[in-house]
Amino acid sequence: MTDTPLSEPTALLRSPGLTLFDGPAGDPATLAPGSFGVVGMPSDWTQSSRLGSRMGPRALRRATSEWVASLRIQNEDAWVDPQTTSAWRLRTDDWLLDCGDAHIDATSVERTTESIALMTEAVRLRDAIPIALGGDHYNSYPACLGYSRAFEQRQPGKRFGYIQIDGHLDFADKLGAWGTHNHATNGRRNSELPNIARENMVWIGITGWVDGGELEQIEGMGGKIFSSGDVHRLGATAVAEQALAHAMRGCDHLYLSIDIDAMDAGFLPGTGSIVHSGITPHQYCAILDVLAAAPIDGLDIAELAPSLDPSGRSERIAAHMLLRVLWNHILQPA
Amino acid sequence: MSSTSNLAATRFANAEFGTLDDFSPKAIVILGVPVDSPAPQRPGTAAGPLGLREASHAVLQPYLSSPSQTVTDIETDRRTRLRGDSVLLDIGDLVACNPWSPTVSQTVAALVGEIVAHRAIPLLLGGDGRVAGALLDGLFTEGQPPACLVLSNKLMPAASTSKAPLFVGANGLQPATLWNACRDAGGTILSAEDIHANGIEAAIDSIAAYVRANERLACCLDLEILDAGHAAGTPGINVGGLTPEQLMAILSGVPLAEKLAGIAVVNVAPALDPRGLTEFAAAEALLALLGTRLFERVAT
Amino acid sequence: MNVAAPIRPVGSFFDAPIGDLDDLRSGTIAMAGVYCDHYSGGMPGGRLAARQLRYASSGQGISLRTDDMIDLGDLNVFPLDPVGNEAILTEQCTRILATGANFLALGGDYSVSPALFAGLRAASPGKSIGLIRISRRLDLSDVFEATPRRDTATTRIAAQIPNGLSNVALLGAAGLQSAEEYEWATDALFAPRTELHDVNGASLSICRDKMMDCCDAIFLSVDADALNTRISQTAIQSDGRGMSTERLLAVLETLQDLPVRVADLTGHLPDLDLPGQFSSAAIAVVGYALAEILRAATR
Amino acid sequence: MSALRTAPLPRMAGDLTFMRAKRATLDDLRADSLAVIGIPFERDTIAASGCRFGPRALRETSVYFGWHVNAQFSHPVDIDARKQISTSSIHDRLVDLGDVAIAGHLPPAANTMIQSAIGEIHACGASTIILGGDDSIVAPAATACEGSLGLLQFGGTLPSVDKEDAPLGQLLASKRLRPSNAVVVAPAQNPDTNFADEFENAGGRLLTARKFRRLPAAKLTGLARNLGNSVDTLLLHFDISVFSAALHGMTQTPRFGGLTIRDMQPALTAIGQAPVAGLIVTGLNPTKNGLSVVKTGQRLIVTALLGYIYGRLGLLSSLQREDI
Repeated sequence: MTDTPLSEPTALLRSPGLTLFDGPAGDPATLAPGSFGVVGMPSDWTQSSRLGSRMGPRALRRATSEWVASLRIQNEDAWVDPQTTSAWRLRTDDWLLDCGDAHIDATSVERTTESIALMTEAVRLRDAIPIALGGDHYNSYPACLGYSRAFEQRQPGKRFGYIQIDGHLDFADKLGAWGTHNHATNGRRNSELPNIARENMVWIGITGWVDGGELEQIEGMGGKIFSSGDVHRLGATAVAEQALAHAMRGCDHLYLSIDIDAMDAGFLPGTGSIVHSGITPHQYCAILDVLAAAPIDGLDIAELAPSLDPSGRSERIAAHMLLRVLWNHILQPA
Repeated sequence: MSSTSNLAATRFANAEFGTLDDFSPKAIVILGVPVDSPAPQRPGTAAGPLGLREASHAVLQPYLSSPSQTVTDIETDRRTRLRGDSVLLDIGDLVACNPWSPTVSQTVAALVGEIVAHRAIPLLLGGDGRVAGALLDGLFTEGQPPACLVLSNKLMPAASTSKAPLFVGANGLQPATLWNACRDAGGTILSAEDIHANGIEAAIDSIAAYVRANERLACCLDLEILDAGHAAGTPGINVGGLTPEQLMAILSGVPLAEKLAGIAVVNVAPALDPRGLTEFAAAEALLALLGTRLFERVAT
Repeated sequence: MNVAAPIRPVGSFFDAPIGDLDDLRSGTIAMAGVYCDHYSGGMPGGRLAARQLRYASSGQGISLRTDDMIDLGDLNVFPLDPVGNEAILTEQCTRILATGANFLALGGDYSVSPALFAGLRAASPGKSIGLIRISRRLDLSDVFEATPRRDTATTRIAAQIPNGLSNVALLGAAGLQSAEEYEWATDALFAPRTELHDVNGASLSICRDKMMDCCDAIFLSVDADALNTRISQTAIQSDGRGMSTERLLAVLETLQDLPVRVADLTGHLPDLDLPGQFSSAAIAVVGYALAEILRAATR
Repeated sequence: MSALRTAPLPRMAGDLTFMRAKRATLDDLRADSLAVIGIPFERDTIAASGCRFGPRALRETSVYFGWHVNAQFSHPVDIDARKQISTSSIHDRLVDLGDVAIAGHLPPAANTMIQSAIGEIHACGASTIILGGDDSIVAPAATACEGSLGLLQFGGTLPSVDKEDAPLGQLLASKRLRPSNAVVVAPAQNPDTNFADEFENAGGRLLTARKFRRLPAAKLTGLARNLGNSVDTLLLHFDISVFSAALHGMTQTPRFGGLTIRDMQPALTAIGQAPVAGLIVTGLNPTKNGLSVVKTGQRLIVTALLGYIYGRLGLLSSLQREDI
């Protein structure tokens, strides 16, 4: 047990509820410029396959807070990363504000879309960076929509780059009875945003057989696809570097959409639409390590369905993905 | 060793079951220390000893089902046989080790000391990482403390201050005080990233050099060294850790067996891994670690 | 046909023959699954009820009478378009009934019943139609949102009947209900769960007799939440005191003589796991009891 | 035919035939049919119980790949190899017969039923994809086939003292299979020495995962074709234990170091181009320790089978690929 200083009784208390990385909770209107604003999107109503990602935001908050607590409990001033042998400490200022969950309406995709978009737009208009927690991957579209609207107001006439790490293209125009707005169409809907640099759109981790028509459209507009085979053949770091170079051509800003299902389902089964990409946690981290240095100012992470993984590892691996991509914000050099 | 016995009381790798009086010199004496992990979200290491014992049978199945207890590795055509002479003695589990306390730790250390005094090798089945600490306490009380080889994703406090320890598989943030203490003690840290980046052969070379340079070794195997995606049955979660194949390659590639002074296998929580891979990996790694003490080559 | 090989087709409800509209005629019991769980609030999961009911009721080597039954597969649904979904469910129900067959819909949420009832109404011009609903809840709310939600299920059906609630029998209600809904329920035939303990009791026979008198065609809607939650997991909060399967079957037995043309079974949330058949097996038994009521109604 | 439905169904809804293939009966089979049949059977053992749910699990998962019946899908392209296929002919040739009606039968009767069903399918000239079931279905299915037998076994058990019921052991013991017509790839465990000696001395071949990975696809096709040409019936036994357990965990005993989907799919595509009479999938226990929600094992198998089916139906053609 750790000795908690009883002279400061408030140190024994924390605010009720879960927040991402155990950060403060509050209204987007109070966000400090340059900080991160968390937007929960607990919806899996637009997922056509296995349900459960509506529990994703809560699981991400729980698992990231568990990680923070595991450090805090040890009363250390500094930490060494064996990978780089550099020393770090946890940021103590309010680098992040958890703005809670967007209102989800199971019966209306339109209302859910607007509700999420409103929040990510509000975050970005404060010059803060939205971290949107899915939910199924459809919710990437409303998150990116809000980002795009704020981007248009802040940088009129400019365009942003886009990287999607995913086992699937999500580039269908329609998915059968599910129509145009669901977890198979978010990439396509994002590509239709007015200020996205379509020719800069990059996919990393695509696996298996894909729709030839979608492939032609993506490559026709200048987009780039790195398959899971490319990750194995070229190496995760090289793929991420090439992807980033492609996405940033003529752009200063990057939107990153992380679908955790690009990782092989053998290692991370707690997700709705599984693939066997062979991509290991180590490779996935190597990709994120490259992107952590990119000028990301909009981010979503989707498809964590904790109830589909009885081992509990999926939510913790997903939390670790957030840690890796936000490394330079959560931690500061000691 | 009976090939068919399947007693309700499972013993590690079909070891003889016995008491402290049954020691024979050079034997490996197995002691379960079912202490639960204090990790609030993911307890379950109390079931580690049983999980390891059961998994050891699954790993040995090809041997146990062969009349001569001999198997062929079809990769190399190499034949190995389970040693017929009794080299393993399972003395059971330590009762009442929860909650862990200094007294329990001293009891474990004292049992280790007694096993060593009989010129046998203690093999502790944890339990969480504190069991490894107790093993080292027990081994360090003698005149010539062994060198410490720690296979773990994290630096172990008890080993960090021993003389020139070798840590293999470190991954994730480490407390700076431990890191510096380890460096001050002349320790070496071979991180998981080193192994991923430079390859398993390089890792085997440097570990083998360490083994050669030391007469006797205490070996702590913490299953959290494994990547969480491959083996989830541990209290902590290690993302980007070693694969079971990498761990196996190290343990079967480094000639440790004859130099072992004591072993602790810790942080196996079977219930956290419904696939059963963690205890299976642990048992497979442990049997590879015991190597020539347990198996002998047979001429083809 | 070659020598009869011991092969059976991939599962259908109760191992019944698989077919389409052409195979239906007067006297047939048409069955279809409903993959739909977006429109009642609460938890999703009812979309897989039809699949699990087929698993639970086929290939078990149990011989049930199925020569007059056809499994039509699953109905068209639009998971993200409530208006389109309601319209297409109604249309399909009408087309099935137009063949003269009676119809059993299995699975789905509480938006299914009002949509299918509209199909019965369209297929029964000039007839007096009624509803028997077996549910733990009354679902008589008048708070309408833009989309169909569970607590208005009965209201939406009653609104389609010229005689309103007087052609509606609500059986099995229990536990806490809103005071307003409870008051409105007095306009309907009403037998709460406490009065179903004795299936020969007055409440149930009054309901049955009045429905027999006033209705030419009846829609029988069974909500799995009437059952004890140890038997069936349902979308809304659990109730450990619900009816046993035996009790529900006994209640259904008393409805054998009524002119039931459509029956549905909603609100069942099966587990995802393949062998998790306990609850689905129980629900499948209820489903077959509904089929028998439809069969009796054709005589 | 007057159809009830007018629009596509959500993916997991409706008739769960394998890859949404047409339902068929024996009468519908042609010599070029690829007939899927389930054998939901397992030995009566407590510890391993659950393999009988294999056919159901495999069909459920396979629905994802039924894009040949999805009007909104253009054509599938292998994103790694940039190989595209025309799926239009799949619907004519891939058919689902259903399951052998085996529930509740004990092994002797079950064996007879399996033999009778598989025998009749093969008598139509069609080749089969048999969804098990545990590996006890292999021997009766193989026994049903005409003439001399060849066996390519991926993963699975080998005969030893307490594994007399390993299918390979049964087929060798009954002289139904000659060792020289048998190839075993990446068995789940190292063999008992006596068996390995006897088997290899008699011309049988044992290939480890590592050796197998080094075989080029053309050599694999050649190996399968030669074996197919030297026997009357070539069977492929594909046990899930061929895969590294880290990818699924859905077998009774885990094993590391097995093959991955990146090994198996191209291999099955290559072998599918040889005259294989039947492929038997075994060993998937979709209920193991609550792993039914995880579904990784069935996804592995079906993904690998996709390569086999495309190869068997001769659908693959090359597409130019821009180098990255």
